[in-house]
Amino acid sequence: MQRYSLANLLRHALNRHTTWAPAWRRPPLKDRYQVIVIGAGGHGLATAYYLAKEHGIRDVAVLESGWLGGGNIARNTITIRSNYMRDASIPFYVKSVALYEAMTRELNFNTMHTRRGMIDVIQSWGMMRDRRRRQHIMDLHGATYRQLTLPDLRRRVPALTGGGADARLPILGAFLHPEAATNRHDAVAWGYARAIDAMGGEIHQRPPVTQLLRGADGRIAGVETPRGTVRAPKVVVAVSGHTTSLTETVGLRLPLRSMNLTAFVSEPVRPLIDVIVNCPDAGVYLSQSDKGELVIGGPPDPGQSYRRDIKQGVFEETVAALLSLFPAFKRLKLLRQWGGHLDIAPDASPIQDETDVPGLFVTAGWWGGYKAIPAGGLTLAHLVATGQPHPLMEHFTLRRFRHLDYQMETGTTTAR
Amino acid sequence: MLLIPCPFCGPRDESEFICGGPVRPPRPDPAQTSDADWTDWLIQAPNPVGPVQEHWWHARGCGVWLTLWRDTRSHEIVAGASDDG
Amino acid sequence: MTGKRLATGGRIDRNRPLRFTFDGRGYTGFAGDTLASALLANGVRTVARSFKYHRPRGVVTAGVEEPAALVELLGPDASGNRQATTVPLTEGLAARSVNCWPSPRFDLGAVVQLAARAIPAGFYYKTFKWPGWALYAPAIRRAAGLASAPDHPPQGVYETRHAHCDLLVAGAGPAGLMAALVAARAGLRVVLADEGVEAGGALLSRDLLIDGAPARDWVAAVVAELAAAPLVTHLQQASVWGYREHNYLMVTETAPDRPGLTARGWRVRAGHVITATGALERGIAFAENDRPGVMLAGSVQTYLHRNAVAPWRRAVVFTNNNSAYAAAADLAAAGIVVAAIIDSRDQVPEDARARVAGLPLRAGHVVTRVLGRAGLRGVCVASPDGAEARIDCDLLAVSGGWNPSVHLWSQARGTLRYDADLAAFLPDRAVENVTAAGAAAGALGLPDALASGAEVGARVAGLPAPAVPQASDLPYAITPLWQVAHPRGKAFVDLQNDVTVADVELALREGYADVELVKRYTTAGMGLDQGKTGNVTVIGTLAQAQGRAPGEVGTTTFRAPWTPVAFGAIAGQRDGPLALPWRETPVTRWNIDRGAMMYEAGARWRRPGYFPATPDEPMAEAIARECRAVRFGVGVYDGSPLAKFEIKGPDAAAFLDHLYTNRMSSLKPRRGRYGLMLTDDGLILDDGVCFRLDAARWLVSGSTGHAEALHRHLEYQRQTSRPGWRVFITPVTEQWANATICGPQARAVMQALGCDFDLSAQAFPFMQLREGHVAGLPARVLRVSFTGELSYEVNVAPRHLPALWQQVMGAGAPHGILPVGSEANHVLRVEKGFLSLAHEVDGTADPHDLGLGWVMAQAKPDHLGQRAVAIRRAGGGVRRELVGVIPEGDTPLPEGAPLTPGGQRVASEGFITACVRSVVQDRWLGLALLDNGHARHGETAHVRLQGGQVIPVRVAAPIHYDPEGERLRS
Amino acid sequence: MRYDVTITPLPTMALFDLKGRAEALRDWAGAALPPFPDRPNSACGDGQGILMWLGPEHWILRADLDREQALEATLRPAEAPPDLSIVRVSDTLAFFRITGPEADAILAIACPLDLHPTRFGPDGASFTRAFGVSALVAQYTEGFDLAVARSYAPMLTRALAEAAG
Ligand SMILES: Cc1cc2nc3c(=O)[nH]c(=O)nc-3n(C[C@H](O)[C@H](O)[C@H](O)COP(=O)(O)OP(=O)(O)OC[C@H]3O[C@@H](n4cnc5c(N)ncnc54)[C@H](O)[C@@H]3O)c2cc1C
Ligand SMILES: NC(=O)c1ccc[n+]([C@@H]2O[C@H](COP(=O)([O-])OP(=O)(O)OC[C@H]3O[C@@H](n4cnc5c(N)ncnc54)[C@H](O)[C@@H]3O)[C@@H](O)[C@H]2O)c1
Ligand SMILES: Cc1cc2nc3c(=O)[nH]c(=O)nc-3n(C[C@H](O)[C@H](O)[C@H](O)COP(=O)(O)O)c2cc1C
Ligand SMILES: [Zn+2]
Repeated sequence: MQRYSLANLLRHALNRHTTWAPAWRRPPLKDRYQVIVIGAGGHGLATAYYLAKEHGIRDVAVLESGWLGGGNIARNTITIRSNYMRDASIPFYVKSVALYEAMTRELNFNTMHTRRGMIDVIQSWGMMRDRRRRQHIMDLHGATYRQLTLPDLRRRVPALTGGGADARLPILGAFLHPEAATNRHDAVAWGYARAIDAMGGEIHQRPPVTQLLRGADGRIAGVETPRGTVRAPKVVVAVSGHTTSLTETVGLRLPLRSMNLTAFVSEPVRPLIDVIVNCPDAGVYLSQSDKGELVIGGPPDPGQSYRRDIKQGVFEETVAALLSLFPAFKRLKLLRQWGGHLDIAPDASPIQDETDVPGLFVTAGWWGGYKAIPAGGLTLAHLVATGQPHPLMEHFTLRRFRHLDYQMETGTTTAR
Repeated sequence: MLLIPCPFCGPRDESEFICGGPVRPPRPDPAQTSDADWTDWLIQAPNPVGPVQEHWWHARGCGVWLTLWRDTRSHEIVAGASDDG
Repeated sequence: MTGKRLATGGRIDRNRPLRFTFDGRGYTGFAGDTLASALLANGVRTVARSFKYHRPRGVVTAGVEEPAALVELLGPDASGNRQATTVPLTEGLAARSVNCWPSPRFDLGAVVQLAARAIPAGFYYKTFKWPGWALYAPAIRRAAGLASAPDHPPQGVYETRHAHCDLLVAGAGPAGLMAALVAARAGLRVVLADEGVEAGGALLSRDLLIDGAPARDWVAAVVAELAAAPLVTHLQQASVWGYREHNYLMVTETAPDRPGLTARGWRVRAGHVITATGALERGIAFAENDRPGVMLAGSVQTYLHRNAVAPWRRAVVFTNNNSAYAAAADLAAAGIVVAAIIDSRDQVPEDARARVAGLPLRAGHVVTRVLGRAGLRGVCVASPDGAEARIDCDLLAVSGGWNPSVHLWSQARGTLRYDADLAAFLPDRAVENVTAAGAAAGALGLPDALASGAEVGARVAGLPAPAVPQASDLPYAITPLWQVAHPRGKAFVDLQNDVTVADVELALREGYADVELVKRYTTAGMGLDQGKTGNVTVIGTLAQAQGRAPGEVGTTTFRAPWTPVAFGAIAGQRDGPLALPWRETPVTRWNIDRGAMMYEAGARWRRPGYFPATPDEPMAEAIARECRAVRFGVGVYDGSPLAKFEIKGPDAAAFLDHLYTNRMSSLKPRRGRYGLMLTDDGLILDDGVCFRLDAARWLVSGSTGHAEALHRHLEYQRQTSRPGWRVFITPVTEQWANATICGPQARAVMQALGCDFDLSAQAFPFMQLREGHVAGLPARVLRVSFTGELSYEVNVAPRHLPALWQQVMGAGAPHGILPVGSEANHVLRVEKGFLSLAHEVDGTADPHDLGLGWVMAQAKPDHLGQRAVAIRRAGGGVRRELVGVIPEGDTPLPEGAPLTPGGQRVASEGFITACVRSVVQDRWLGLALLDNGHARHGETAHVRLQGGQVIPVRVAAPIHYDPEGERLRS
Repeated sequence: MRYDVTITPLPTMALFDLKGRAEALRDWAGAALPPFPDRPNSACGDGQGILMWLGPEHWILRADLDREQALEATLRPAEAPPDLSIVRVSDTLAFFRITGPEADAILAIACPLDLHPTRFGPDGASFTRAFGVSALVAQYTEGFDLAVARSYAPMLTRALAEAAG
């Protein structure tokens, strides 16, 4: 692997950058691997990465129907945080945040991780209760969350001029989660891909997996693609919204629904907000990218959807919420909007398990799962390699549904 | 913004409706159903890449709960509405 | 200014000079100018600095596709990142360049250019890693963003409105006008929207004839006819920016003709849509092609014809297609020396040659390089054999061909095909009800555009295509040329994001081989202009490098908005207090006048939290006062928002038994029962009381915040799961407002009010209902209690509530009656261990956990949620159960605080759901959900706070007061 | 004012919510009801009152408030047979009358209904959504009547005023 560094950059500059090697190879697709990972999104790539790194399993192919990292990892609002509510979830996200912080060095690829912190702006007493609950329980698991005074809030986010005492929903308080971060989503995909390639794994773009194959013994046998059959004793499904459509090809039904979640960016403007601002009562959250545009998100579309497009009703609600708190943004301009299809379980928590089809693994239900990518890959690789759920993920197997043992994370369905 | 055919009102703007999610198979008789089948019925909603039959409530209209078939790839309404659930 | 304006012509009003400032200097232009045309007319060449390299940039185009001339408007209606080409000039306009300091001509940021070679696409992925990104990020962020964000709202207001039509035509060029005209004559309801200041589209930029007269005469006649048609809405300065499903389109009008209105957003539901959005010219990538003075040829025509601006002396035209020949001819006609027409094609069509007879034409030549920095001084031209020559000029008019504007078409998921003849992507198959017409469909010449508009308009109207006016135009022909290789200098494909051909090639070399990856690795097409002039050049460059056809490379995804739209025009009138709806009860005003602290309390109601006796009475004292009034005297609260439904029908009893966990069919008339409703997966949906009014009528009440969810649930069950049952549901929340009189003195107050029914405990016991008169007003009185005290919920018509309220306050005065807010109610219910869904139900608890196992009528046949609760319990998992907690040491327990084994820093075993200062026990009392809590009464458990503080609590039954319920039955 | 309209809050009206089969209602109420409208989302009046057909088996009877007692006495909600539902809902809706040459502009701001005369006749009446909440729109001679739940009346007053400018 060609190392990336300032010195190398300058060296290549002398050659007008004509001497850079490809970040990953484009090897021919073999007909057999030790493990097939379907989906070159964050979770699929992270799984392949940790299979090689932690378990020495390098004969891995990641098969991606579109372009590398073009799924939700290309379209999420990059909020990385661990301010969850339940004992089962928090340690997992704490781990994930820590892995993200180490990622740039680990991958020798700058993911531009910035611990900018997240502020939750509270406008109802119910939400205040919810956040106070997080404050204490997060502490048990090593995550921090602390209340800000209103003057502190206004000082940290000067653009937040709405929500005063006479506002429709006055701001009652705010909480700061300092570990929260943003980074460059594409860099995460590319950095993993390059590292996987360097360790011997393969990434294949644009062969969609059309079908899973089951052997006579009932075990998974491989996958079908337009480029032919590819066999493997272990197959990982990491395709977010498309999980059920793939698993149903071997008659496996999963408790998941696919929804379209959307985001939009404003025109790029000079630095204005240096923290992620989340307004769960209003129903909007935003942060400013290094390039200057505000990255803004809201709730999902009503109903299931595979259309990566924004619905006007949802969009207008989000904009009205945004302007109620940032009235000066009326003149700010919308630059682009898009969507992504996520899958969600009845309890809105993830599913990571070996399925009833032996050798077939799923990682799914990642509603706010960008933040979960490194830990999700770590735990799934563990499961695939050892056959045992990783301790951080043991509450999130499919078994919980047998007794409707929901792992309910309330308050996490609007702002991710 | 869908244009939803209401059997009572005719085509109406989606903003008058509330989505009720996919239509599931009829509720089984609990006395005749195993626990496993019951939980499957409860948690496994149809999730097709293509037409899904779903419920919509004309909450800001005539109050009908209607069903229609909507293609989840395009939002196209591929089969008409009925109010018979 | 002399010499830079043509003496005649143009759509400017020479009698209306307008003064404006740019970067602090004063200039003059004319009505009809854009900021860009006025700057050109004043000889201003450098308008902005580029995003990454801080290179000087000038005006490149004349419209929404402008990649370079970005400015910030100042003053009361300031806005940033505006294209100078789309800002109509107004008197007093003040603007400044973006991204430079101290000025665009001398910009300190330009030192980056020295390092330009070290910062190719993606350089930051490779660097700034040590010791950590955090060290560099602040400095890099400071360089971001071009203009500043507006720091105050505009003076005017915004509006959004709905429109419905048979046909929406996007674009009022010849094709769109023709289509709208034909449809209007056929009697269709038509909306015609065009983003330009005036209709005419490309006709405004050219000197073509229609029916032998100047084309603008035809435009004027069509506009007049459309204005007179009653079913036509014609909007100018109206951008059609979003194409949503089911032919729902978003249009923003930026200059609506109403006082005080800043912009108007239209939501148009159209039976059919015609995208007559024209075509946009693209550039060619060659070295230093971003220098001020390099412009697109068609835009040069716009400045000549629309603005009568001609600040140039010597022009070179560089093209690969016919359209620039018209530009060359127009330049010459305006008296500008056309030093050369450089055509990359070896064979130039005869009709094109004829158009420029007498002008020097060099076929098979290319421009390799631009000379001059802030101002163009000349170009280097290479002949087919590679010999380079220099030609002096102050304008290079470039045409790399035309891209039909397929954005709206693509937003509507219509497919595209690459047309090799036109070297462009064209609309292929439609998905929505949409047709492309004119240049947007590839009909690039005027006669074709007119014919196509007429044909499509007629088709929508169901008529044969009518005859179209006579016109002629130079036919379009192109041989694509995407880039000219040159060893030195930067050849830009995206001027806004400073992306060069070398960047695209680097991306390919490093494996970012997909057009989508190229976009993201280089950021090409991600600027304000979304690559309108450059994206297809990137595709062509990629195709060439990969030896593929552009059609195989494909486009990136076209997304809304077509051009940036102000957020204000999207939210419209939803502003200030109207951001969200709000609701008032008949005594909301009274509460506010009484000094209540009001807050949002679910379902958009604003309710009193508590009533401070004086403005500075502490909250805790006010609450305690109100609580004592209820416990020891009497209080009254406004329970109007409580959800209420009348349910009737032959099957109502069975229906209710299906919905509630307990049996309601066994109730006798005028009696009620507390009940829980579950969802079918066994979680708690709502709680409330259910009364039977008479044999077939019931009154169901639910919690305020769940009113709509409950209504939805009731109707859903009625209509979908039990459609055969005859049940009628009528919401009556708003028909019955109430004053709930509670406390030991409640009966005395009721007596003083005067009731026409017996109030004694025997005659009117707990959980019964009476209809009659209270204080002379028709009323429905319920003996329910959410406070644990004797309580009468007096329901009257809202129009009567203010009167009733006054009388209650009067009748209660001798007993010291107080109005009671939600906070006191909370204290009182915690003392009693009454459930509050918002506190005790967090998505896992079932009725047994909450000590409400008795509402699970086991003998009852199947009701919603019954089976799920059984399945969940059969799992044998540890249950979190509701308990009372009494803090040892009498300290408050933060609501939400976890309980952990021994107070250690380990996973929790429960949490505090509520904690209040009890007025009856004069100490802190709480409720908690605790693992196996029901079996742990009497034990000590531990609350652990952030920071490590541990508070031991005694676990008790979740009822701290009057466990037998004698008081509420009294 | 941006728009040439007049907005007038109307006094409380007598309103009865009627559910059940039309024949059964007619049998029960007799002459107390105006003729039943023959199309969904339309209204029929008889000088005494107006009957609006607003949903399947769902009508609202609207009359002047001074007829409330008399109507209640004839309709006898408490005694109606089980397969009919009659509920007095007079206080439930607050009405606003919007008239003037640009009344349709205000309605277009308020609600998504297509109120063009070819789509919404002179007897049109329908529930829809206005300014985000459920609302009843009825055609009136020179404009429209718009009604929302009473609790939203202060909000609607303000929204209408701002829309009109
Ligand atoms: C608008 C939006 C905002 C979000 N904001 C946040 C946030 O702020 N914080 C956060 O933590 N999370 C957020 N998320 C969620 C997060 O993006 C996802 O949970 C996470 O990225 C999903 O995991 P993934 O990256 O593996 O999925 P993806 O990136 O979607 O990967 C799945 C891949 O599988 C491929 N695939 C699908 N079918 C097949 C097939 N048959 N064969 C081969 N390949 C296939 C897809 O093309 C795709 O590349 C957001 C999501 C969206 C849409
Ligand atoms: N012969 C050539 O070389 C050549 C090449 C290109 C264009 N043309 C010209 O193209 C013309 C074709 O006419 P036409 O009517 O198809 O195109 P047009 O360019 O004349 O008109 C399109 C109009 O649509 C507007 N528009 C585009 N997108 C819009 C949106 N989203 N919302 C609102 N408005 C939008 C544009 O501003 C413009 O006014 C001919 O007159 C010809 O002069 C000629
Ligand atoms: C964090 C983030 C920032 C983005 N910033 C920009 C931007 O500055 N300009 C832009 O055009 N698109 C931006 N995008 C959107 C992408 O262009 C694109 O819309 C998104 O990756 C979804 O892909 P698609 O639109 O091709 O389906 C951004 C996306 C994300 C997730
Ligand atoms: Zn309807």
